[in-house]
Amino acid sequence: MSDGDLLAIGGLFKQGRPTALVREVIKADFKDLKVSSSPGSGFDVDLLIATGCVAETYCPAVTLEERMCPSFRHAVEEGRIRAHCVDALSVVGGYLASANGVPFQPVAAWKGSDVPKHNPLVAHITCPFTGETLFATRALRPKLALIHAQEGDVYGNLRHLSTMTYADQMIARASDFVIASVDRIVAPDDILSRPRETSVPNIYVDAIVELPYAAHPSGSFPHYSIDEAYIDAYADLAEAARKGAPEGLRMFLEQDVSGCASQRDYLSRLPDTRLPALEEEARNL
Amino acid sequence: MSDGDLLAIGGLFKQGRPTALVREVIKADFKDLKVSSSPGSGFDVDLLIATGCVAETYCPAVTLEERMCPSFRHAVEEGRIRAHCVDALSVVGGYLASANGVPFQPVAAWKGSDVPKHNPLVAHITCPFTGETLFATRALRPKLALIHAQEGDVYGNLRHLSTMTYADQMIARASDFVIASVDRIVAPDDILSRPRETSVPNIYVDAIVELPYAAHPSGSFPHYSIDEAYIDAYADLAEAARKGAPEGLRMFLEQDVSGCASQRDYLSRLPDTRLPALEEEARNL
Amino acid sequence: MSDYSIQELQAVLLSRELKNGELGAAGAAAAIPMAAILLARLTHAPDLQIAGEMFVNPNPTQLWPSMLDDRALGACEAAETFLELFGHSHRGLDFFFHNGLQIDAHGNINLHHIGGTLHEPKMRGPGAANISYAGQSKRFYICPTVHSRRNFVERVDFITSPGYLDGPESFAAAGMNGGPHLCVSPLAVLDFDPDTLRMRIHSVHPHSSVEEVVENTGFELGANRNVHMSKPPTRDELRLLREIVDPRGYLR
Amino acid sequence: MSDYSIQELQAVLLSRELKNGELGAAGAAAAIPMAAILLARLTHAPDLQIAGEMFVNPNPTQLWPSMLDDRALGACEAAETFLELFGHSHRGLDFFFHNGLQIDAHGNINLHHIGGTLHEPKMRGPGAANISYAGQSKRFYICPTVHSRRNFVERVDFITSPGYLDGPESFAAAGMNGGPHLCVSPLAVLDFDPDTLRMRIHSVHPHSSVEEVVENTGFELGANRNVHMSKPPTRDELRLLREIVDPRGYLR
Repeated sequence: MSDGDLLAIGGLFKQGRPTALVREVIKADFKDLKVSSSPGSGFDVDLLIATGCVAETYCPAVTLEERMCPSFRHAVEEGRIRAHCVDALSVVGGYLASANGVPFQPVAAWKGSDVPKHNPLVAHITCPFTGETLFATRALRPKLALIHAQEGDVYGNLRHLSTMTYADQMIARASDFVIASVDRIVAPDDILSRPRETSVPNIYVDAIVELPYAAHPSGSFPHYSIDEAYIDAYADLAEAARKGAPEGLRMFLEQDVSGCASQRDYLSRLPDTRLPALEEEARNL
Repeated sequence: MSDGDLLAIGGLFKQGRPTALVREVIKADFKDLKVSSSPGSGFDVDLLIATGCVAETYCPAVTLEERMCPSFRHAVEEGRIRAHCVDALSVVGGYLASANGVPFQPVAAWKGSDVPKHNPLVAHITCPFTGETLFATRALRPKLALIHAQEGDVYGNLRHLSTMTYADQMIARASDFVIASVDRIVAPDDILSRPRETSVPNIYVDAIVELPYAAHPSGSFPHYSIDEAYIDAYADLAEAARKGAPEGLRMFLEQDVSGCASQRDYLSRLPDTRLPALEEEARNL
Repeated sequence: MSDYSIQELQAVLLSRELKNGELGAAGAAAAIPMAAILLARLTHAPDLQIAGEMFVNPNPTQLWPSMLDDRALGACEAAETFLELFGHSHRGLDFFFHNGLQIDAHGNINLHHIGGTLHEPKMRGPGAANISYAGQSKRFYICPTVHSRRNFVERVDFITSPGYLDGPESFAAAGMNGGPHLCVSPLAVLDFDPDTLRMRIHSVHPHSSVEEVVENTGFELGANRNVHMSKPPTRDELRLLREIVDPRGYLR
Repeated sequence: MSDYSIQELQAVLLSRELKNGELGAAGAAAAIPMAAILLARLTHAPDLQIAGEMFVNPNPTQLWPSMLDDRALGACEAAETFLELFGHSHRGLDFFFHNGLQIDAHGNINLHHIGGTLHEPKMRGPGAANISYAGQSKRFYICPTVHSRRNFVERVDFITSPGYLDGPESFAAAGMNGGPHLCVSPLAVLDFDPDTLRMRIHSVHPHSSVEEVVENTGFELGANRNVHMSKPPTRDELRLLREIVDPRGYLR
């Protein structure tokens, strides 16, 4: 990946996000990245924006759900990033077109919304069969996709154990290069014993890495739940930065991102009880 | 379903075909049906043609693989049916468009082949982004789809246990009405315990029926393998009919289709050792 | 005095709207709608189907703030992905739920920006993951957790998810069907005048009044001669809501 | 005299063509190609990937007549569907295999009809499930089980899967790349003259002769000064083929 390329992030909102890999992208100091995701994103996209490596977002929703993403909001309001006006069907349609190997995907929705009027991914098209006018959404081909799954083998076969798997398989098929983090590497024979459960075959995965709590602070079900406290603490600092007090956020980014040489460093900064509590919560759902 | 409607059949070649349901369609005496399938079909489509209820096929390949489908060949050569010149991408693209809720699917392949020149499902279209000329394939919306899965619950949640699941989920999503046969009904709690293994959710299935060996003579892995002997015996009779001796085929159709009031009747006509041997073969793969 | 919370009342009022055999869903940040769906399934609509958001018929053991992560699902009948959601978004559902930074007199929803322009906004909102269920579904419900002159405005600054646009003519001109059926706010149930497709008071919650609703609404509410009081939760509804749907009291 | 069958020889010759790290597949009725792939994986190409036909890296315990049912798969790394096949068919594979009712001088494949027209054929063929791997893949191999004047014709009656069309000009005009690399028939290995893109004899199988090949080919074969004898299976190749790939002797 180079400066200015499109980066796609797997997962959805606060679940299954390859956050450890996102921190590595931040540390690699890329500039002017374009960022996409499944249609729902939040913490990690906000973190990327807070560190200044993002120029454009193709994210339908950027939100922490109970509250807004402060760095996203701040950067858009100050004109530092271009938050393209896109929605689920244009982004998913874009991945689908790319995965399918075609240059666009037809969309026959969006009546009445202002979103398609401003959406740079869409154009009008006429159906050659019915004559109706509908939309086309442009194929989205991320240069690099980061994906998180619960399990995988050394060949890169991924297995999601969560109920929802979002757009991860589609993003993997749509992208030039795919790096996956997994909570644990399993034996190839384990993958062979249940082929229908492989959620992303190795033919779409270029590199795989086992990293403990690689999704933290997002959840990786059924292994560990969402660290709402961590996300909230970040959001408080980012909100303070938006309101003119950037010091806390700067220190957070130094300590939790640039200052962590390894995932072990990163995890060691969490309160001792945190990870067991997140595992406990996931077990009890 | 009415005379002239499009019927879609799940499975692929000699596997996962809802053959018992196909025999019921034959007994219901529809006329002038249009038939589609996953891109690979054989015995059941040939049977439908042999009984005279088919006017048009939208089947890329109609073959028994080691030999041709005699009734298909005979009917096309005599001009009794229209075998539309379609391929996998036009049919799969048609199901995909219908499942997606859009009127067509772009296709950017087919260079050099004569198939798209004769394919009634396709038209040219220009990409509004790249300016390139490519193809559009028309949404295919079957009136009735017949699907076979190994397991399902009373609500119609289906679970395929075979490795390949062809286009079954897509056909179910693309069709107006879906009837599924399963080898066994499982408890709803069994489905709830493994949601990611539900291959076709009940929201796409209108009716489900448990029928022993509902896929026979096609295979339903891992429960029972393909009855090549049965298919061969049929093909010999159909080939004789093509060559001017229709009596054997007529008797076969009477005895194995119209003369069978129930699946039990049908199965009782098989040699006693047949089904155990097919189960044994499936177990030993 | 009431022995139920406002959010519980909203959930109960919405639950009564859902019919047995229908199929619908709620999106992110949707505790009230999810409670409504689950309660309806326990009362009059046992065969209600919950689908369209990448899971089929979840059975959560408690409410969570979001419906869009595994915490809130419990055992499901099936898992889907954004591929299937793409299809659902075109075919639409029987019902869906929306909320917004701004809600206007015609039920349009804004989640993109307030003030300024889209790319030079005074305030930038989160955007919306999926804008298509509003326009493609048979009907939707608006269920804000705030009812004030700030979020109930005459015209949204940006139509993220469309309601009745500028009324019957523009709605028809856009080729639309469905639209918002009711808005169940913390103060009242608002419906839409069939002639103007503008919001009017359908019923006022027991703890509120017509005056309070008018006072807190930033546009002129259509006249409706039949304003009555919103029917509070029955003992049974409240019991099921608290014992089974929301045992942790998220809505309290 | 040979201690291997013709089909075994075809499988071995094809296996030597496949390179480590490549990704490819075979379709229905493809025992010879599948044997070639599996043998290559056991010899010089351990990281060969088998994908594109709804399964990823199968491990069959024996050969079967078809590759497109579960019998022939054994344990796989992943299962796919026609959705993913749609994408593979556009991106193409590193290699694929084709056979046909007719094969012509430029490597075009016909599975639709012989004689008459498409809808009034003298003989109707089975059609083809997927015609796109020929045009989209980096290269493909033609591996017929018969070599006669009946199936090796100057020009196919219908191009189901394209080879080099009518030669370099028409191939370029159609915007095509890739194309048939070799035809490994029961009598010989045929390659394509780079100038004309017509088939010529590359090597003749030990049990055959240039004369027999010419006699059984319904078109004029291009000249090739370097015709040699196809290299028979080594002891090791034959052992692996018979002990591991095809223990039931399907190819014998």
